Amino acid sequence: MHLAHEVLIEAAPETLWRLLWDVPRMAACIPGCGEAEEVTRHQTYRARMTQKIGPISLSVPLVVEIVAAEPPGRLILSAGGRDPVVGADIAIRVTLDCAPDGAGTRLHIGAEGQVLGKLGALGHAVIQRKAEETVDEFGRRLARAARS
Amino acid sequence: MRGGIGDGGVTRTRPFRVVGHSVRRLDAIDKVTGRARYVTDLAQPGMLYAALLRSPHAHARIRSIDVAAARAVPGVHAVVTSADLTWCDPYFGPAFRDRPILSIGVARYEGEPVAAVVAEDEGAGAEALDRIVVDYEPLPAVTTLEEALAPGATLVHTDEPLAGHFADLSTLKPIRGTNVCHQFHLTRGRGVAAFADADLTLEDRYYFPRVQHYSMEPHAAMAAWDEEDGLTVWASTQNPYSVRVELAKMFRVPLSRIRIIVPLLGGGFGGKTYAKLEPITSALARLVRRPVRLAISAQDAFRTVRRCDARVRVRLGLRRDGRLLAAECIADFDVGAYADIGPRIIQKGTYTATGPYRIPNVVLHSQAVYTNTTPGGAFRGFGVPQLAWAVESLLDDAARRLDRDPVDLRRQNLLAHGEEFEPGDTPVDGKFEESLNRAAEAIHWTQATAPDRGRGVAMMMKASIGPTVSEAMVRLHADGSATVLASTVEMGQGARTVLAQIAAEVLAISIERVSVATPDTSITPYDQTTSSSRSTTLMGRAVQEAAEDIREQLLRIAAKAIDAPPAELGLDDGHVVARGTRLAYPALLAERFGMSGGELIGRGIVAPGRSRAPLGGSTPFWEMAVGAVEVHVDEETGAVVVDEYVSVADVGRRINPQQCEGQDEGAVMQGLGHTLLEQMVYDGGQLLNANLVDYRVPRAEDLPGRIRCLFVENGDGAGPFGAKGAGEGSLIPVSPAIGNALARLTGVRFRELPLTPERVWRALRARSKP
Amino acid sequence: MPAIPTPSLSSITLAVNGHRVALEVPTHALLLDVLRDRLDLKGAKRSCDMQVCGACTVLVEGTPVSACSYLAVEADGREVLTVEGLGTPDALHPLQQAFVDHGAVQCGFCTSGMLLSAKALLDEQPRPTEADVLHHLRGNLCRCTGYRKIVDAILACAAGSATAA
Amino acid sequence: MLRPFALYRPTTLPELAELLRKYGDEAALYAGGTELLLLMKEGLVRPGVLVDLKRVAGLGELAASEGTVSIGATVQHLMVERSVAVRAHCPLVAGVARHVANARVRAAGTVGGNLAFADPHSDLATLFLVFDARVSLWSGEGEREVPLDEFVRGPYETVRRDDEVLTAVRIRPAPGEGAGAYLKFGVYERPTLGVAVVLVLDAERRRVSEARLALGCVGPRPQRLGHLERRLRGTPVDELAAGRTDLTGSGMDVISAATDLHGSADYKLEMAQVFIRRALRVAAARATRQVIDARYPHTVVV
Repeated sequence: MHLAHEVLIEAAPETLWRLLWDVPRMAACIPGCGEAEEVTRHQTYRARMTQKIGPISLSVPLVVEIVAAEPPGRLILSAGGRDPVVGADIAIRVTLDCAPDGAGTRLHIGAEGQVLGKLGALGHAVIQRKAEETVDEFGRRLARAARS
Repeated sequence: MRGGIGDGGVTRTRPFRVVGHSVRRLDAIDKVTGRARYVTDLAQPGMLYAALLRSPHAHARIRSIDVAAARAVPGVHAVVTSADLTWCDPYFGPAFRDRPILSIGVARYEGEPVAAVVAEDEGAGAEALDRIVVDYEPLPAVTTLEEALAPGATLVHTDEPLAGHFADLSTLKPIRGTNVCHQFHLTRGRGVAAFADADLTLEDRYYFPRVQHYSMEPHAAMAAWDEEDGLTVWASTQNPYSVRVELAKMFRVPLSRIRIIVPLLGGGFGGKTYAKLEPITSALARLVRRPVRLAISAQDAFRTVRRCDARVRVRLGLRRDGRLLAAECIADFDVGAYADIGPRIIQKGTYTATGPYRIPNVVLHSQAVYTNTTPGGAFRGFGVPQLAWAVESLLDDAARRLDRDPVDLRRQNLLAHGEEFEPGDTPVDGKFEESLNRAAEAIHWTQATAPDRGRGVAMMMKASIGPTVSEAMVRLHADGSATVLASTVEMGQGARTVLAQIAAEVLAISIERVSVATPDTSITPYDQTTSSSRSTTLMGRAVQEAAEDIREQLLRIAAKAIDAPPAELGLDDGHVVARGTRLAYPALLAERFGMSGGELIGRGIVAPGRSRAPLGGSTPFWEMAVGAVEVHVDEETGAVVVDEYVSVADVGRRINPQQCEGQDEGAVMQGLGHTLLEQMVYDGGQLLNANLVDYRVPRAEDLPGRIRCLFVENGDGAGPFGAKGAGEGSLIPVSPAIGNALARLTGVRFRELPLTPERVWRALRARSKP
Repeated sequence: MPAIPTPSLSSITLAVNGHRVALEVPTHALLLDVLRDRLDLKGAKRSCDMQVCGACTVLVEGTPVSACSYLAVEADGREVLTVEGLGTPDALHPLQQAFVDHGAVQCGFCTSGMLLSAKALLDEQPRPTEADVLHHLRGNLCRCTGYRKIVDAILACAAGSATAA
Repeated sequence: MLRPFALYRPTTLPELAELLRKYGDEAALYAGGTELLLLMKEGLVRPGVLVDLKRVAGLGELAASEGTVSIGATVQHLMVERSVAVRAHCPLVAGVARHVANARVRAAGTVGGNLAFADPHSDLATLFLVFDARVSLWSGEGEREVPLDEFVRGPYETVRRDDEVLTAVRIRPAPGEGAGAYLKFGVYERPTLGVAVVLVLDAERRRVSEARLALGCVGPRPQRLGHLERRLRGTPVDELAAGRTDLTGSGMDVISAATDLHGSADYKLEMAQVFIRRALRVAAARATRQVIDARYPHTVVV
């Protein structure tokens, strides 16, 4: 599963970077993401991803790792976890690229992920759509948060 | 129906009484009344239920497995990982012993069993499965032939595999440092050099998809150990004796202590050849010291075995006059994560790649390639459908290029009856030309089609298995009834009925007086396998010999009783007859034993042995079939409609005509499945459609407008009464016949299956663009 | 992980193949498992487990249902017909006889469901066309026969019963 | 195999509301079970409580009269197929009911369950759009009626709140002179696309005075094709019956098709056009009482 999304943020790259680099705050912009906390300073985080796909509720304890941080241009994170009830194994790698665009920043969100297990097999197309919606909303929320 | 019967000096021509008639299947009444029993209908006292935890990853290292919480679930007797299987040899596999009972350190495909649970009921088992925590480290996966064969590709197996137990695979050739686990090579004549003399050379590439057997009955096994370390397994297997060898090796138990019992199978199609669930079920039963049954879901059958997908490059060289001069086939078969019988598939499939044609110069090269997908195994046709799709398609292109009629071009190049296909192997034992002519006539080949219709034809030739062994016994009881003891598995094909017909014919008794024992390795004698369309020919001959053995005994007893030379005696309706005397079998048996109660035992062994044929043994017979089809296309959607299908199979003689028809009608429909509908779809290493909502097998609505299965019967088969094998052959021409019909209708040559509406639509659209 | 749920039990009374049976079953029990494991009626089979293949078809009050996806408690107080109740070896139902005569049986795993689906069709529509039969069999898969002989058996039986009536 | 749950069988709406209030998230509404039990067997959904709707008074009612057909939530597809009233007042609905999944699913599955589950491959959700369907949602707080078009938000998603129950769907059959068609296409168990069409002709029966079209399975949810409907107004019916309706510029680009097992997005969009033309052809022929051969492969024509 590959996702790509671009959003214009009304904030300078440095300002946006400060938001991104405050990972729990950034995570709060991801729909369904909660309980984000830092485990190792700027390296490892924990969070819980809750999503509802129709009648199926997914609740995944995620371990998030910083793969690369190149302020203020690029942040790469990986996240993985498993919902033992639904039997879903999730692995995502998110690349956030910031480039100045006028007074603001053009943020490119690239995500590559897999939802393995029964859920993945039953609802591939639906999951893809759900993920797209989530990334879109993430972009919108980030834009709002960066403005405030 | 007339035929020659008998030897031993008594050769007469008289009508067959049982053979050649569509007698009712022995199991028909049981099957229509719900009394038929399959593995999942069986239980043992104290039996527990097993369930498997499968890897969600296509390729992953297993760092750890935490089973504590699972073990704590009430009703759970055992939670097992490979760490609990150190007391046995945990590897199995017919070609390479490369498949572990449960993943050892690494999982190689999505769906590989990683842990197992044994519980009082399925509910407790499911709860326990949820509570097993596996720490996986995902590894890069190769899930296509292209990925697996790329330089520097991730290796599915890094260790040297252990050899399996087949003599014909003693020359296994894994290429170290690659994903190639076996190669097959054969050159005939001058090889590729001959292409220089060709007036026309064509070359193309073709792809055959991963497809699933979808036997209605998913795999199942039940195992129980006794106090003397004897093992009994009730298994949905097509070859109990291969399973027995595997289990004996793994659990270090003498063959005599292992008993494999095979009730009815709910379909097999090759998917139930060789060990599948028997090793894990047996291991679990040993660990919990209770009988254990494992029945997997249909979804998990997709994660147990499938047909090998393949990419095939073919080159044909022809003379201007249409004579085939040279052929080269280079085929890569994807055998998935474990070799199963893949190495033999690539040999057998490629061996007859050039079809039923006389081609003096041939180069064949194929390889079996590991990928991180469901293991590829035997499936009706055994590698031949993949090659026939390619060669028969290209042959039609050759006809077009030479401006020749495709039927005519084929006819010109056909091997004749008795002609050698390959030095050292069995000469052609049927009449291809008669089959082709029948098919062409039935489809009205020489008459014009409606403008929106297209016709196509394709042929195939397939070797059966050799060297090979079938042994049988027939017991004639004190009342003159008989029991056939044979390990041929009844999986729907009707083999038990055919064997009973053969015994009844030889013994001159009614089929109602013949019983056929359930395959049981402690009772029914050795048989190599129920596959390769071999049972009628090989087990049929063994049963025939065993029955003839009894006949000879009866004649000797009678000869002594009435003081007549055996040569003057014969059998008729449960009596030995001679010189106007009729001696009923019970009376003869009482005479022989001096009391009522003894029985005669007849023995039959068919073992053609090794030969100088390239595959180590000559084929016992050639399976031969032709398909002819008329199609039309909905050009706007790409949907292909099969208006008429004619299948012609040369079967020597039909022992049971109705069953032969049933086999071939089923084969054609199964062929339509992979031709038009079926494909297992992977995304990365994830199988996306392992269920019947998303994987489409043919339905009744998919029946061709008209379907006819015809037979060529010249009584020239190697089996009993001139019969020979059928059932696989008619599936094989389906794809190329339809591809050829489409090419003639639309001008587009299709190279990749299945011909889904979208694929056809896309190709037609590309054609219509300038 | 959530706690292991405790099963609740329900008392049900079924009229299975004409016999009244009272039993206590887990509320979550599927009709297929109750028939097979509690009543030893093994004719209905589990295959796709998704209401596509029809191997588990039984008739409840004459209507075909997928016993693999049907709660046993739903059949409480109702008539259930399985293949075992359709006919006996000595007195086959005309459909069973037609399947035998036409060679419409191979491995047999789909047969019970096919027969009951066919019965439901003929009860509703005694003289179906071939198109009707093909439409009705959409929910019953067979991997062995290629369907031709099954369709022929049903059509022959339909004609037969019409003649008899 | 299912995991254990408790089963409640309320007989009145207030009882039902009380159960939903009491069990909240833990409860799942259950009627035919054709979708729910499948997910439960997979372990993807594990409700502790099933609340059976089938005995709730009023939910199983099926009423049809001139101008409106009301189908209670627990009415099975089979009852719709066989209903004399539905056949008389909205034969297209009865016809489509006959082609939902297979005979067993039709016997157990309910109209309410089909709509509430919002499977993106639902026939009814597409068909009902052309009849301006409205669904009734009831909760302890009261009842509201929502147009079906707004009810389905996306795959498996609706605007129904957890405390609400879909009690009925009401549709408005086309006026007496209308003719309709529903075509579904696909090789899989579920349709790859469904097209519903209703045409109303002018007094001379020459031109289209009103066209209603809905497309399902292709986009994330079934959609009315308003732009195309407007464009078709005034079109000579013979043009539609010829099956060569020009659909360029008809606003099809609003549909966001996804590539999945059923096919690529571009193929689905192309097929949408093919089947809209075909559905128009069938409906136009019916409107003008012409007999045509409307058999297409892998296609159900109702």
